Parts: sequence; C-alpha cells; structure tokens
Amino acid sequence: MSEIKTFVPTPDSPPPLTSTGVLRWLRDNLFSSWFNSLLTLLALALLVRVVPPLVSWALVHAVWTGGPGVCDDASGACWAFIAAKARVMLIGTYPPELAWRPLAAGALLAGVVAATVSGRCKKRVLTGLWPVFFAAALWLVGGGAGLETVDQSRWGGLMLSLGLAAVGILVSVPLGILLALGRRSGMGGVSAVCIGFIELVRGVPLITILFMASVMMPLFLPPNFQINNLLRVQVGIILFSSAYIAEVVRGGLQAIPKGQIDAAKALGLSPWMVTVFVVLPQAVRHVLPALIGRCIALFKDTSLVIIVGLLDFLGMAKAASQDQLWLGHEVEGYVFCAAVYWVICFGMSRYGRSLEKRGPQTNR
Amino acid sequence: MKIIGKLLLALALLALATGAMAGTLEKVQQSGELVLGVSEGVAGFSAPDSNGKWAGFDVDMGHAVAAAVLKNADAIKFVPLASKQKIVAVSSGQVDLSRGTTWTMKRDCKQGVDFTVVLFYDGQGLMVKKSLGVTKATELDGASVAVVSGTTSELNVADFARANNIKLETVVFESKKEAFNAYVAGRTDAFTTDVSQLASLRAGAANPGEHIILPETFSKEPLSPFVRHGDQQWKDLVTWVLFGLIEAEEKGITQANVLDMKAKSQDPAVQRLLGATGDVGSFVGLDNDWLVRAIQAVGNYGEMYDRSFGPKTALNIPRGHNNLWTKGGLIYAMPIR
Amino acid sequence: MQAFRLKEQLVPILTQTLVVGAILYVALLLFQNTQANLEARNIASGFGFLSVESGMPINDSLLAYAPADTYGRAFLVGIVNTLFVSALSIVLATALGVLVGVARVSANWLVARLAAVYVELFRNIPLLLTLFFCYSTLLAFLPAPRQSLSPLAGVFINNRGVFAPRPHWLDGMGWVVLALGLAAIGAVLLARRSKRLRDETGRGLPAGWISLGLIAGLPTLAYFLAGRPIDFDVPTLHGFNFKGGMVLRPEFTALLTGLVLYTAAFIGENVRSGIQSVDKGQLDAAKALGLRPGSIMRKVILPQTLRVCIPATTNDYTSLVKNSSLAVAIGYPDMVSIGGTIIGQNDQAIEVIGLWMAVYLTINLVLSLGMNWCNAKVRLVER
Amino acid sequence: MDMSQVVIDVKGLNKWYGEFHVLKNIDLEVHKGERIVICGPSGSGKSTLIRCMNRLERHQEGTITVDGTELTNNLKGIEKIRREVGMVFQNFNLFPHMTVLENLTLAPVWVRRMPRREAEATAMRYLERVRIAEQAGKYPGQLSGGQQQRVAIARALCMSPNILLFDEPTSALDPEMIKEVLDVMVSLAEEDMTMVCVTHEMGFARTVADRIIFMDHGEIVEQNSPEEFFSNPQYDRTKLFLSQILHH
Repeated sequence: MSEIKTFVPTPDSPPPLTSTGVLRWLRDNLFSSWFNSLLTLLALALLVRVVPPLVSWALVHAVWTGGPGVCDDASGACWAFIAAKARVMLIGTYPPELAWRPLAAGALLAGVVAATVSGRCKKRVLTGLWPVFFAAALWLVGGGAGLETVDQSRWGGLMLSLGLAAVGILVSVPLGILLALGRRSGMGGVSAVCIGFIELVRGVPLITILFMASVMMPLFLPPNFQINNLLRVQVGIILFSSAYIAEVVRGGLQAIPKGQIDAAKALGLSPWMVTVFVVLPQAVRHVLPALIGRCIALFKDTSLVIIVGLLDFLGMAKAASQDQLWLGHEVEGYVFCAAVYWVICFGMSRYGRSLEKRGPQTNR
Repeated sequence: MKIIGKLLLALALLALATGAMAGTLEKVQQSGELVLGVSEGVAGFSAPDSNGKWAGFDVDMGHAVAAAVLKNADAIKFVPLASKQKIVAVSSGQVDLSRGTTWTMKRDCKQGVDFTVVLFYDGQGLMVKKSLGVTKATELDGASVAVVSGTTSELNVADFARANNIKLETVVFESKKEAFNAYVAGRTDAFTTDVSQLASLRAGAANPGEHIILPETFSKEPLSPFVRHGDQQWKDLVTWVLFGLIEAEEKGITQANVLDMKAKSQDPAVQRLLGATGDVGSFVGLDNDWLVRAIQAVGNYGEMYDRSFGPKTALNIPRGHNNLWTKGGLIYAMPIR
Repeated sequence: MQAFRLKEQLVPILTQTLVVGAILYVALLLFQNTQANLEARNIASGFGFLSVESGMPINDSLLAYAPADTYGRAFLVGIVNTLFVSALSIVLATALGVLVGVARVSANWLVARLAAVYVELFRNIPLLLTLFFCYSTLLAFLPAPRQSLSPLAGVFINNRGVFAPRPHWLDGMGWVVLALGLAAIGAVLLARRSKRLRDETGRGLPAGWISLGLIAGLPTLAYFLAGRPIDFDVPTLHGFNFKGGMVLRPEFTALLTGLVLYTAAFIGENVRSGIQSVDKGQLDAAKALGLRPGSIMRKVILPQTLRVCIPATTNDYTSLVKNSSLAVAIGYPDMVSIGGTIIGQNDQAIEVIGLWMAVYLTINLVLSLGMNWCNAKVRLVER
Repeated sequence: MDMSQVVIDVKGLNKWYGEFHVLKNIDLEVHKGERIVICGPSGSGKSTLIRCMNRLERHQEGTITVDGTELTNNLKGIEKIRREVGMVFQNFNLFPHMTVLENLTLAPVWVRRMPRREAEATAMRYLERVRIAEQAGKYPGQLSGGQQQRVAIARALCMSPNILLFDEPTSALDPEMIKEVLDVMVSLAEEDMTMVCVTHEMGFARTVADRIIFMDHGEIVEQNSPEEFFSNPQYDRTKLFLSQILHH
C-alpha cells in the first residue's frame, strides 16, 4: 500500500480574454456565422431606417410646452397638446374642482399595486385589501357618504378604462368560477346552459356584444326600467369576460389531481365543501398567471367601448383632438395612449410572469 | 332558498315594471337634471374642452332648455352617443333630448322620435384640394370620395352620382375624423359630409387654404334636436324654447340686455316673449320667466351661433342659410302668442 | 335511508329545474318587452328587409355588387370580405409568427432582442390603436395616384391601393392549363420517385428544383406555342385614379397589416414557448447523431413544437376572426361594418346582430374543428 | 488488438462557463478499443468533459482530436466526428413523436444517406441485439425506462460508430432496470467497441473498464486500472469518494 497523497484542487483561473471581451461577445452573439452576420446587418439597417426619424419627430423637433397654437409651425410632435389635455384624457369630464378624488383613488391604486407586486404582503391581507380598495375608489370617484356625488356620465378617460376593466374582472371572476363549476357540475341541464353561454359568448366578437348592450338592450327592457349606457356596457364586458374566465378556471379545475378530491371526501367533507375548501383554492392558484393574462386582454378590450359612445381613454384622446383650440393633433394623442396602455399591460404581464416563475406552491 | 326567493321577487318587479313611461317634463323636474345626448366629440357642436366641460352649439341648446325648465342652465347630464345609438337612446328614454340630427321622414315616422326645430340648415357638400382644379361636383366623374358610415351622407352621395350619371367610388369610414384624414392624406380625391363639418374639419387641417368646398350641396341636412315620440308636452316645450331663442334674435334681445328689455321694451311681442305680459309660459307648463332664463344662459340664437361657428372661432362658418329669414336665411320662428 | 336517497336525487333535479326555469322565465319576459317596444316604436321585425334594395355603396367587394342590390346581397358581401381578410391574415400571421418565434430563440442577440421588442410592443397595445396607426402610416407613406410607384410594368402602388393587371383568357389558354396540369402531375410523380429512390439507394433527387423548373417552364412554353393567349387588362391612370386591373385597397391592406402584426406577436410567443418546451436533450441527441441544423429543426424540434403551439394558436386564430370586426374603425366593409350601416338605415338591430353571431359562431366552429383535427394528429402517444 | 492507436486525444483542455472554471488542464488519451470509465462527485466536470468530445459543448483552450480530426468551429469537421461518435444520454432523449423504428432510422437515412429498407434492416438487427425487436412499432412514451435506454443505445449503434460515449446511462433508471442496460453495455464492451462511460456503476467499472478516471473540481485527480483504483487509491479524495459510493 503506497502512501496516500492529498488532493489539492488547482485554484480557478480567470477565463482567457478571448472568451470574455467585447469582441468575443460580438462574435458569439452577432457574427457567429455568415448567416448570423447577414441577419445582424439587416437588423442594423432596419434600426437605422426607423430610429432616427422617430427620435427627430418625438424629441428633437417636438414642442413641449405652450398654449393653443404653439404647435402650428412645428415639424415634430406637439406634446404641449398632451400637456393641455392630460386631465381630460385621464379623468374625462370629471368636475375639475373635484379632480383630487380620482387622483387620490389613483394613488391608492398605486399603493395597492405596489403592495401586491412586492410580494411581501400575506395573501390573506391582499385578498382583503383589494375589495377594500375597490370600495374606497368607488366612494372617492362616485361620492356619497359625505362626498359630493359625481354622476357616472362624468366619468371618463383612463379612469373609466381602468374602472371598466377592474369592475369587469372583479365581477366576472366569481361569475366565471360559477360558470366553470356549472359546466363541470354533472347536472345535465345546468351544464348545458353553462356550455351554451360560454361557447356562444366566446364565439362572437366583443363589438357585437357591445352593440347588443348599447343598441339592443333598451329594446329588451320595459320602457321605464332604465339602465344607463355605462352600466349596460359594463354588463356586456362582464358577460364577455366571464365566459373566458370560465374557460381559464376550467383548465385549473382539470389540473387538480383526483387524489385531492378523494382525500377530501375521505375526510368526510360534503361535495360543496370539497369544492370550496380544496378544489377551488388550488385551481385558482394554478391559473393565476392565465387570469392575469385575461386581465390584460380585458383592459385592452375596453378600448372598444369608443364604438358605442363611451369616452374612455382612447375615446377622450379622440374627443380632445376635436377641441376647436387644438384641432389636428390626433397622432400625439394616439402615441400617448399607446405609451400608457403599453406601460400598464407590460407591467401586468411582467407580474404574471414573475408569478409563473415563483410557481403556484410558493404563493403564500 | 333565501337567495332564490329574492331572485323571484326581483323578477316579479321586472315584470310589473312593464308600464307606461312617465312624462319627460315630470321626470326632468323630479330628477333635477336634463339628460342631453351629445356627440363623441365634433368641433363646434359638442366636444369637451381642456377642463372637461362640454361646449358647443348643441351644448348651448341644452343649457337653454335646462335653464327654462330647471332654472339652472348647468343642470345637465351629458351622454355621448355614437351615430348608431342616438335614435334608440332617445326612443327608449335614456336621454331626454338629443343633439341636432338630420330630420328625415323615416326617422320621424318609423323610428320612434319627434323632431323639434331646425337650428342648423346643413347640406352635404364636397371638399376637394385646390390643386385638383375642380370647380363643380359633376366634374368629379371617376373620383373617389370619403364618406362616413351609418349616416345619410353615404346614401346621398350614391343618389347624387346616379342622378348625374357619374361614377364616384366611395370609401366608407366609421368616423368623420378618419374619413377626413384619409382625404387629406390623398387616399380619396374628395371628402363629403355636411358643409358645416367640412368647414370644421378644414379648420383643423395643417393647411386650411389648400382645400375648397364645392358650391353644390346635394342634400338637405336640416339638423334638429329631437325627443321621444309620443310625449307631446315635452316636445312642445323644447320646440318653443328654441323658437323663443330665434324670436329673441329677431327682436334684438341679447344675453346682456334681456332684463332691460323685459323692463323697458314697449313691443308687445317682446313683452309676451319675456313674460312681462300674458302667460305663454303656462302653455308649456312653465312659469313666465322661462325664456328670460334661457336667454340669460346662452343668449339669442345669433349669439349661440357666433359662439360656436362665428368669425372668431377656428371654424368660421358664414351664417348663409342659417341667417334669420329677414336677412335672407331660413331661420324662422313661429309667432309666440 | 330512503329519505336520504330521495334527497340526494331530488336536489339536483330541483336545482336544475329552478335554473332552467328562471332562465326561460327571463327570456319570456325579455321577449314580451321587446315585442311591445318594437310595436310601440313602429319598428318592423323579421328578415324581410334582406330582400329590400339597399341603396348603399360598397367600395371593396369580391362579389359583383351595386347599390341597387338587396340588403341580403350587401350582407353577403360583408361575410365574404370577413372570410377573405381573416383567411389571408391567418396564413400571413402564421408565417410571420413562426419567423418571430424562431427569431426569439435565435443565437443572434440583436435579432432575438428585436423580435422580443416586436412581440412586447404589439401584445401590449390595443388592436384598435394599432389599426389606427397602420392606416394613418400607410396613407402617409404612399404617394398620390399621379406619382405612383411602379415596381413592375403594369403594377402601380399609391395611396388608393395596389393596382395590378387583370389577366383575361383568350382561346388557346386551354393548352397552357393543360401544360400546368401536366407539370403538376409530373412534380407529384417526381416527389414520389425521389422518396422511393431515397428509400432504396439513400439518395433522392433534387426534386424541389426540378419540379419548380417543370411547373414554371412547361406552361410558359405552352403559352408561347399557343400564341400568347392571355390578354392583360392593364390599369391606366384615368382622371383621378387608375381604372381596370385588379386592386388591393389601403383599408384592406391596413386591416390585414394590423391583424397580422398583432396576431403574429401572439403566435410568435406560442412558437417560442413551443420551442422552449422541447427538452434540451432532444437537441443534444439530434446533434450527437450528426443531423444538420436544418434537419434538426424540421425533423426533431418543429414536430414537437406543434404539440404545444396548436391549442394556443387555435385560440389566436379564432380571436383573429373576431378581431377582423374592428374593420369598422378604418372603413373596410366587413360584415360588422355593413351590418352597422344596415342597422342605421333600418333599425333592425336584433336581426342583424343575430346574423352576426350566427356567422361568427359558424366560422369559429369550423376553425376549431379543423384545428382539433390537427391537434389529434400531432398528439404524443403515451402509455 | 491494436491498443496503440489514439482515437481521442485531449490536450490541455480548459473550459469556463462564464467566470466559472469547469475543466482545468485536462489531458487524456483514449486508445482504439479501450474502455474508460469516468467517475467523480457531481459537479466535478465529468459530463462536461465527454460532452466536449463530440462538441456538444465548446471549449476555450486546448485541443481535442477525434479520429485525427481536431474539433474546432469548422462545421464539416464536427459533422464528420458526430457521425463517428455515438452518444447515450442519462435521460435517453428519444424523439417522442417518432416510433422506435423511426428513431433508429432517422440518422442513417438523413445523415448516412442509407436506403430506407437497408436502414430498417440494420435497425431491426440492433433492436434484436438489445432484445426489444418486438417494440419497433411503439412510441417511446409507451416503453419503460430500461427499454427506452436500450433503444437509445441501439439508435447510437445504427450509425455504426467507432466510439460510444455514455453520459450516466443508468442514473435515471429504477434499480431493476439498471441491470438490463448494463448487460447490453457489457456485451458491447466484449465486442471491442471504444467506450467512454461516465457512470457510478462501480461493478460495471470493475468488470469492464480498462482504465478508471477519477475527477474532482474540474480536474483529473487520478487514473488507474480498476484493480489498482479500487484496492490502492493514490489520493485521499479518491478514497473518500470510494468509501461513500461503495458503502452507502
């Protein structure tokens, strides 16, 4: 038996410069083959064609401040128009002296969103926080109980878009869950009704549902039983969204292992208790990222209400460009809308993706 | 079971609710506000300003009615309506009064609404670029024309082409603004809609001087506010408030001098109008100061017109047909007595 | 025990009866109200209006149509337009989507980034806004008819659309068609022969190239031999615009572009997640067997990608068909746009909305059936 | 047997993942017909090493020469080597959308340009070798793990490789299936196939290997014949490893 030697690992040496430097990076990532090099050059050519004119229009030659008429000779964008119309686009025809109320609601929203996204709050706290926020926001915007009431006809702009989407989600999630449960209930009549509703709604464009809500619904209702346009459109959005959410939730219900139900039954829980305490929480947690996807889709879809005369964010941007003092600045309005929509939707999708990464289990 | 009980109760209520509609005047007075249907934003007629306040010709019309009925010109709830909705919105009672819309036989007789007074005589016209060198609409054979969908202008342009045996290619758009943009961008040779709006859109173009409005109007577009069919009392009220505004211009009563005139005018017609004598207010279920309030709120018809379309505005539409009959126009109020 | 059983059976029946009964009751109420309302407002009902002369002009129609035609014909034009723009968009969006999806996982950093920017940009902006943009930029960049671009003789591009010669067939065209048919048969035979050769000897023929030559060459030869039997109706500038020829209008193009750009972003994401769902070991194994990158993509990665892609893409296709209804915002006469005009003229909203729903449901049903069939084909067989 | 011919020659191999130094100065010669087992704790770089041998991983420094061809960025060279070198993976990596037979004939038909009939005949021969010919028409998902791994081995054999690389071929298997795979590997070894195996199956190493290589921290700690390696390890680290793996 020979003498035992001690193994001492050679210390790590830094990678050779050729495998770390900028040139190496360029070679690996942009010019690794002739085909890649060609692609890179094409992409660069595209960037050169698109970016400079865009920058010149949006930044270099843009007009940033000033009153009506300041943009008459500008060759770039007229951001002064956005500055002048920001309030209308954000809160519509809301009384200016009460503008602090929607702004406060917005600040609350930002706070609740921050609390949700940070992931530091317990889920139980959050599930309580959101309904409280909705109630507070509704009170702030709508008034009553000490605040002057502001009629719904004066709600508009981004506030209206967010409101339509938020209420849409808030109501359509429970409705969607009911529909999904109904669809899987095994009771022929109920599940036929649910399937019929879900498939009918999912089969048609939102526009037709909005048309129905705004043009047809008054014909269905008794003469003095009136629901205002906003509420009808909101109902249309809720019905539309709940059908889609039902399908998302159904996916979650299907993903629950049968063992879970067996285990719950074995504990002696009644069928509805099994559903409420075991199946639903797991299913909803499972489909949370998909639900957030639906939220994004719904928020984008609210832009269609312009077609039935509601002045939401996009609608207000269009209406604002009809002000006699500021005629002809529609494009800037659209760009502003696109930017805001983008930030909100992208933020939500990022959050959804982070939830997906965290995985369903670690969600407290 | 409780829930089901409640549901049944609600349904029963829904069934009971199938009754006759209450009178609009009563409803307006009870709720304390006038529900006015406006556009989604048409310069001059109705559009929100930078403070979010609705302004424009139709809006002033609403202020006048609100002032007469409710003694508060601002007691208005504005409901923006898309073209496709406006008739149903009025006929189903969602709004009490709608913005001016072309008065046609079919709408009046078949669609459940009643028109009141024509406040704006419009006509469909054609706008082309000056550089095209066209001076008459009939020279446009083969041209393409941008029109707005769901309006009578779409049908008028087809009729015009058929009647004059020329070919016009129409390109239909959902809104005026899109149609106009397409025309400015050169997608079409011409753009057609009511002359007033041609002017309004031209004012917003980059170079208003490049476009000319051709002399022909090939349709009659009498824009009149309208109300629900069958509510005679409310229709009378709106009609006579509007006649009152026109009569006021004829008699030289303005926002500024209305109280003076009421106190001092010796003209019996003015005295009747302003409630100094007689009781015309009671004819429409109001007090005698009804028109004084309306005029105080928005001025007479001419002032209303100038505020939205006059020379000081970006639109600058000459009075033309919309001048008083005494000055060669078509604006004419029935005698208030 | 008996009572318990009874309860267990009775509760579902009772619930169902209640739910269905309530729905029927509400439906009845609504129906009665509607009847009363329509009567009170003097609005006709039924589909009689479909046979009335419409008087409305439609500028872009695949069918022969004139304002003197009926509302029914007009609506049919709308259906055909909806189908046409949807079908074309699906094809193009799929092609672009696959390209974007592959670019997203590309080794080229810049290309991958650009693809990511594209996807994130279009997915997070409402389609309506995208359409407004497409339409205005399209018009802003194209010249007026008098300054048309003419990339090929007889083809003109301007802000009225893309104009191209329309071929008219003369006598002798039969020969050309015959030649084309023969070439097609030849190409099929060639492909079979190539496969057999590969199976037998391991080496196939360059069937693609030969077929291409055959299909292009044979009809061309026949065309000249038969004395050039095609007459082209070349668009010419006439007054304000081009006359004759075929035309692709900007509204159509803008709608197509918007739908394709928007949907391709979603399909690209499906393709990306499909590719990423393929186990990395698959790539290792394929490489270790010596397969080339092209073969790896075609034979190993893409077939497995489809499995993940197809269900999600089915949804995107049906959304695309539904989204084509936004045509109304930029002036393309699709079914909703034309239906909207009909509502405006007749007030028969119920009938028109009913028609819309029926047509969309049918389209989506057919689409789903087709995609389910595809899905069944690519599903993995497992224990 | 001509053991003198070097078929894989690794000289001064260094590899980094970013800043992390995974392989440090590896020198290794594999002779024709030689059977080498590489073992070591996880993270020691052994899988990376054999993945470098057919360029599934790129190295930054040093040279690897296989059958006289140096592995560089040259695609032709890589393709040539991959045709000569078969590889079996821990997770089988069968193509799930193809039948067993299609899995086996894919590369011969598309890479070797072999007539399909011939390729199928070869495939069936190898399937018989690994004793699952009756499963030829099934999909991988319908087979057990042991069966899948045997198919994977047959797939590698179909390309008639000169060298076979095994990357922990039994670690993903249930105990009772390990034997059926090892049996196939032993029978291959008996046919003088050049084999490089990363494995923890010390029984297999003892009976089959010509040389055992022990790696840790990205370097070769020691290499020796099986008898010497097991009975007389040179380093404390080796000893520790052996005690952990043999007496767990």
